[in-house]
Amino acid sequence: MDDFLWRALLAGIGVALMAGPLGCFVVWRRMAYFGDTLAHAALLGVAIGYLLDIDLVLGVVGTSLALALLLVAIERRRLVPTDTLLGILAHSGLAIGLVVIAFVETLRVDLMAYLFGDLLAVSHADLWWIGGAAAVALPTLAWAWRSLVAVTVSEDLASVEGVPVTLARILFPALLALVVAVAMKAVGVLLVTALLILPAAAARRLARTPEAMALLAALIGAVAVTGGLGLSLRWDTPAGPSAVVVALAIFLFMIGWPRRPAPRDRQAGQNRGP
Amino acid sequence: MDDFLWRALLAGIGVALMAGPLGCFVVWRRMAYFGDTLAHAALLGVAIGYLLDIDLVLGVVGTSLALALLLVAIERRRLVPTDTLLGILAHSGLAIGLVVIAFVETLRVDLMAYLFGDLLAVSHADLWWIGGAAAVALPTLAWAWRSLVAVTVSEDLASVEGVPVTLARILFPALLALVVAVAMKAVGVLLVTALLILPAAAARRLARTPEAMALLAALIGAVAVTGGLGLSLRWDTPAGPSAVVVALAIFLFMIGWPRRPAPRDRQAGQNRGP
Amino acid sequence: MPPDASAPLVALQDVTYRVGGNVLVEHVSLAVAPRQIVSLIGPNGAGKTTTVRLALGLLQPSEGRVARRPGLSVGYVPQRLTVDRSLPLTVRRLLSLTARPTPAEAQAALDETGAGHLAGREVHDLSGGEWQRVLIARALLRQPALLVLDEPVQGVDVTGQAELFTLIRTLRDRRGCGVLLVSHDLHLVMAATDAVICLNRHVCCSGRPDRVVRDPAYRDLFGDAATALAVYAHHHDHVHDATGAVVPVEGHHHHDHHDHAHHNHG
Amino acid sequence: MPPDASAPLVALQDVTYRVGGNVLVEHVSLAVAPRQIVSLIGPNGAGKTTTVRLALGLLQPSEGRVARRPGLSVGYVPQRLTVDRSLPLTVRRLLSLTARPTPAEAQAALDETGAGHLAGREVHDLSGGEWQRVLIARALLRQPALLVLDEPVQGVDVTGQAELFTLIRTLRDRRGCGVLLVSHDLHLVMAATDAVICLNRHVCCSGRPDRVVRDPAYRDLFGDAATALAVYAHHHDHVHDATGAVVPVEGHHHHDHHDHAHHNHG
Amino acid sequence: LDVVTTVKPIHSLVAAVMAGGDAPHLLIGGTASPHTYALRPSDARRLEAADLVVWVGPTLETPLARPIASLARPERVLTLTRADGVHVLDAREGGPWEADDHDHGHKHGTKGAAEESDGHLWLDPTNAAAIAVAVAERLAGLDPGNAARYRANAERLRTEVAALDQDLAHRLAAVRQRPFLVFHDAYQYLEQRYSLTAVGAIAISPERKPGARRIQALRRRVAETGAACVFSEPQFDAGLVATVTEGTKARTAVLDPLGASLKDGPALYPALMRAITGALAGCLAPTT
Ligand SMILES: Nc1ncnc2c1ncn2[C@@H]1O[C@H](COP(=O)(O)OP(=O)(O)OP(=O)(O)O)[C@@H](O)[C@H]1O
Ligand SMILES: Nc1ncnc2c1ncn2[C@@H]1O[C@H](COP(=O)(O)OP(=O)(O)OP(=O)(O)O)[C@@H](O)[C@H]1O
Ligand SMILES: [Mg+2]
Ligand SMILES: [Mg+2]
Ligand SMILES: [Zn+2]
Repeated sequence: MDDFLWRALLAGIGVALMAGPLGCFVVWRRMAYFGDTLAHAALLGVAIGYLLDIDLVLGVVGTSLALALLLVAIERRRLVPTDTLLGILAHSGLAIGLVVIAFVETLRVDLMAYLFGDLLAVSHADLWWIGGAAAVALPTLAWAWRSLVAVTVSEDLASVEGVPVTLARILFPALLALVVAVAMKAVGVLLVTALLILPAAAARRLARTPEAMALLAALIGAVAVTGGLGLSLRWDTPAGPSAVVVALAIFLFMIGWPRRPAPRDRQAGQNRGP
Repeated sequence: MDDFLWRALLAGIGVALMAGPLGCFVVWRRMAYFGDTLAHAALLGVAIGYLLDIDLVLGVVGTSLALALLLVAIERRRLVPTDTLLGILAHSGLAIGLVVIAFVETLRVDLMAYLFGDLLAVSHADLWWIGGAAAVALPTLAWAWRSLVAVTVSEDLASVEGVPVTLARILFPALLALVVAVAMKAVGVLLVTALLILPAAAARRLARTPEAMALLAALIGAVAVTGGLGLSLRWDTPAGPSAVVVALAIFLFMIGWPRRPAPRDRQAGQNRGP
Repeated sequence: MPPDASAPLVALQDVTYRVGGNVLVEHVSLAVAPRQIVSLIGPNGAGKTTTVRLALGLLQPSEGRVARRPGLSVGYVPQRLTVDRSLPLTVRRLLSLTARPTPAEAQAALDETGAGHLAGREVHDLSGGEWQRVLIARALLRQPALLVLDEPVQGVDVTGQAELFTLIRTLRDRRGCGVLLVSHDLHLVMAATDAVICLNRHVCCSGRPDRVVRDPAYRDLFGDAATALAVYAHHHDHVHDATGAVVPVEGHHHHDHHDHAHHNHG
Repeated sequence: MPPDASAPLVALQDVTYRVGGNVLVEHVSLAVAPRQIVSLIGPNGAGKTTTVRLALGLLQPSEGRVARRPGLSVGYVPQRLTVDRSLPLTVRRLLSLTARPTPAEAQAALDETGAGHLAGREVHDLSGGEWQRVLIARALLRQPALLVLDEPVQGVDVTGQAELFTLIRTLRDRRGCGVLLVSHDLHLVMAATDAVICLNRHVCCSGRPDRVVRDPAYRDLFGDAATALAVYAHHHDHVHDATGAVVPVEGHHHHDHHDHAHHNHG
Repeated sequence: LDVVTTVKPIHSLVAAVMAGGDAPHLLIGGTASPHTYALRPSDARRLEAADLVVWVGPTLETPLARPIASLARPERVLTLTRADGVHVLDAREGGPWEADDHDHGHKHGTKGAAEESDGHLWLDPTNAAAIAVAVAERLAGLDPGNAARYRANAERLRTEVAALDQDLAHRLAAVRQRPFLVFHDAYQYLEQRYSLTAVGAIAISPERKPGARRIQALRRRVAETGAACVFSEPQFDAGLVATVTEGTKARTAVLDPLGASLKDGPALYPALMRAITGALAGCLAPTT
């Protein structure tokens, strides 16, 4: 097998393993469009990076983190749902970016160049980046997992029971921004955002605990990437989109899956009336 | 004032008036990304239209409606939140479109050409289209308004009380698809999706009833378009993005607005203990 | 009233409901006639809410038949209801969600459930009991032929509970509507009800309250509480009369008993 | 137990809470000591939930001071809680959300609240009363120094209510935790409580239950219900003793009673 | 005279024709993409007020197709794909160009089968000369007072371009037989004019990307043909190019068909052509 296929497989599976657990929170917390928001608003990051004369990638990462914080701050008010907020941030970021660019005649932007990778074009450097992101994100996630789940179930309960709620609220979008930014550049925004939501949504049907859903999602993501590459090799379809189509097929299959019976009540036989 | 400015103003305000009330439902029902989903998935529509050898615009509209129905069907299951579903439809539609296109050697696509309008490039034909969409959408919306609100508050209650729930569930995304498709081509996808969510989110803070929120949103949208065009004229910034920036400013102002006291209890004085 | 005024408003015939291999209720039959108050009682998880939702057509039975009168107007207070915060909604607007009451009618309904001062409030700010009172007012306002109340007084304060039960009886008398009620308050149920159905996945026993109270199946189901109630029921009539408490018009011999209920269970 | 074992676990001093120009509670002072059961009673909208949330630090007082013991472990049952359907969650996993009980401990806590058969269920499928029992089990499981229960037995069936109140008293005795309880059931409150606080935006009266019952402010607030209860309270002790029902005094003779619950629920 | 042009190479040619009078206005400087291209009032006003709008056609400047259609008066628009003397090639299909149609979606793409032409027509100098003539004739009609100057300028440009053509042919003669790949099929005018040996393109676009099998095939083709060079373009990520060439002897270089990095003006066109030729010749030259 060619070397670039190995790299594609490694990168895809690496991203899928991170996206599985993160994607569960994305689904639970209504942040399905976080990836797209980052991609849209990154234009603002590019513009700011240019104006401040700093590295453009730094500009993008900085903007992403700033957006994550802004999101957390406004979400508190609870009047505006998270998906609306993400939409607002995405479109405002893009609009401000466009306005700023209109003033900077000399700035030439092709966002695609900064943002979109391709699964088949993964370089060794990309692999290192993904590995690095995984080395940061996965242990952090494991460490904060229980707190994050507790906060997702109920902020009030979590706060009363001593979970550092604010930390958890900020930690998650920050981690997500990191992973999405790195993976987007390596494997493309379409594949990353799809790997965040599709495997998690597919896993929901079979899972009975948050942990099961996270593991299942990671697994489904890895299968989708492998299957997508296979399709791409066999039929010469674009690799990223093929992986998304495989993930979709798994999702549709799962959603059609019959509901499995809940375990019988332990005392069901004896405690029913006449 | 130049003729194109008049057209821009008319088109922008027309879209804002439809987007205000529709946008409220978009916010309430977690469909902030419906517009983007349509734009993304439209690629699939183009591909399908080409394969079936029908008019491409028909293909896009057909796909949008099909997506709306699919959304309604899967949403029923309640396991997957609406924003995740929209994300899935958007990315899957795009991915399938990309895969299909890979098979159709002769198909050349420039989505942008099909989808993106520009506020300053609105033609007389566009104005007619917007007027036509308004003539369909606004009366339908007024007619179905109470049912739509009732279904949004509680499907169970609405269904028990004789509201045609399924009709309402299908009607709304269909209307939305119509308006977004028409407006997108005239004034651009960025402006339409922003006009759907920003004014509604801004109006939430002041409104105390759904109707007030809808009217306020329409008003805020119209103000944003007018203000945006003004800014654009004054500073020679792109018009659509400028309108979005004005809408954002209004949103931020409203979110910072202090909460107004609830009306005092009528019998507060008399029915409290000693 | 339609011509077949005595035919049941809603009837379940031998209904079974299964989901994912679990049987939630089986072989349940019940009917609610106009002017009749039917109570569903049973332990937690017995399938009361499931039965109510089957009767309303919110769930489709796996077996058996549910018949509702064509064009039946229903007022429903679900066991749980939350309204999303992103939707602004005052109490007044909530009342006219599907009905179109005049402001005076709306205010009157709120006053009846002790929520008159809440008309201008946003529903998101209501306390648990306030919310429940508003939901009941909303159900009454539709002038329904059938009232379906799933634990309507949960979280309502002690005086409120008694008043609301009285109100339900009054409405039945005044408007002739049928009522399907789920409640855990055996006192109130026994006192205010025409028919009782004890549910525990299937129907254990049913009939007039005074008969049900003496049914062994009922005693099996409610154990000491049932016994206590039976004893208690005939034991304390005098106390009520003595304190001259507030009670309804109809109920002849139930009268004082009913009364009682108010004070004791809150 | 820390050295200052008798110092209050949580104390509100002259606390006022305002939001958007409305005063929800004013000048409220209260304290919960270890081994003490403090009940908050009052009509709907009196500010009970607000007070509880202030005590827990979920709301910040506009005026006054809230002091909690440093490192205080709290078990909380909120008045309302819903878990989003997109999050899969079994009862067992819910119990170990922030605590880390062994499976045996978790099962024991569920058994105690009559929810032993629910351990493997998904929380989204639970009935109203089942959910409430699970939440109480969850709060107990953390072995908290302070239990905060906001209408914990709402929707719980009639035998379950009595058992759960008994359980709360037993826990207090066994583990020495303090309890802050909101309830509308004046019987149970008066019988099972060390201190009662009547709230109606401000504190109307407070003290030992037998004193409060005779306070004119209390009678103003609860009207007939209060009067009936006062009469009833000393009138019917024998009935209860005879049937072994409700309103316990200590922990011992309720044993069999407890047992029952299992058979009835599930 | 108020003349508006779209992309830089066309602007350069029009500026040369108008030399000595008003300068034409350039709408799309640099490389804007439709995501980031939004009309400003000044642009709209210019289009509305223009005496002449010169553009290649919807096949190339897609984001401008609607504004030009709705704002500019149709009789004042010069669409170069339909201009006299300009020869237009169909976009390639089949053979080595299999599945790599010419659409990166950003700057071009066509609507129907009838218009599937390749928009990079200025890359053939004879087309540049034809454009000069077509523009001069239009301008002469619109502004008869200066007709002589326009025609003279066009004539001068023709001879300059002819010389440039000779020069380029000479420089490229040495590398005619050297096979190469391009990033996307933008260079067939150049190839045909100078008989170059392009062996394929890596189509890359958000709308259409190559599959794994095609990448494998391209890699094999690079190896088999001994392709000397793979060319990418400045606005695209070069990742796929690296994937295709890694482990082979092929080099990579950047071709800039729009002159994105060059200064606007009459001098841009020859500079652009020389830069492209230079890059080609340099990269394709046998290593010693
Ligand atoms: N979708 C479901 N899948 C499996 N079991 C379910 C589902 N929905 C409900 N149940 C179970 O069915 C039983 C009946 O539920 P129901 O809500 O009807 O009880 P209920 O009698 O109303 O109880 P409560 O008094 O607590 O409100 C409960 O044990 C509940 O856990
Ligand atoms: N954010 C808010 N803005 C305005 N009023 C509010 C807000 N939150 C609560 N209220 C009002 O404050 C009062 C106290 O509410 P709280 O929930 O504390 O009552 P409660 O004593 O717990 O009542 P219940 O017995 O019904 O649960 C209620 O009248 C409620 O409507
Ligand atoms: Mg129930
Ligand atoms: Mg409360
Ligand atoms: Zn090109």
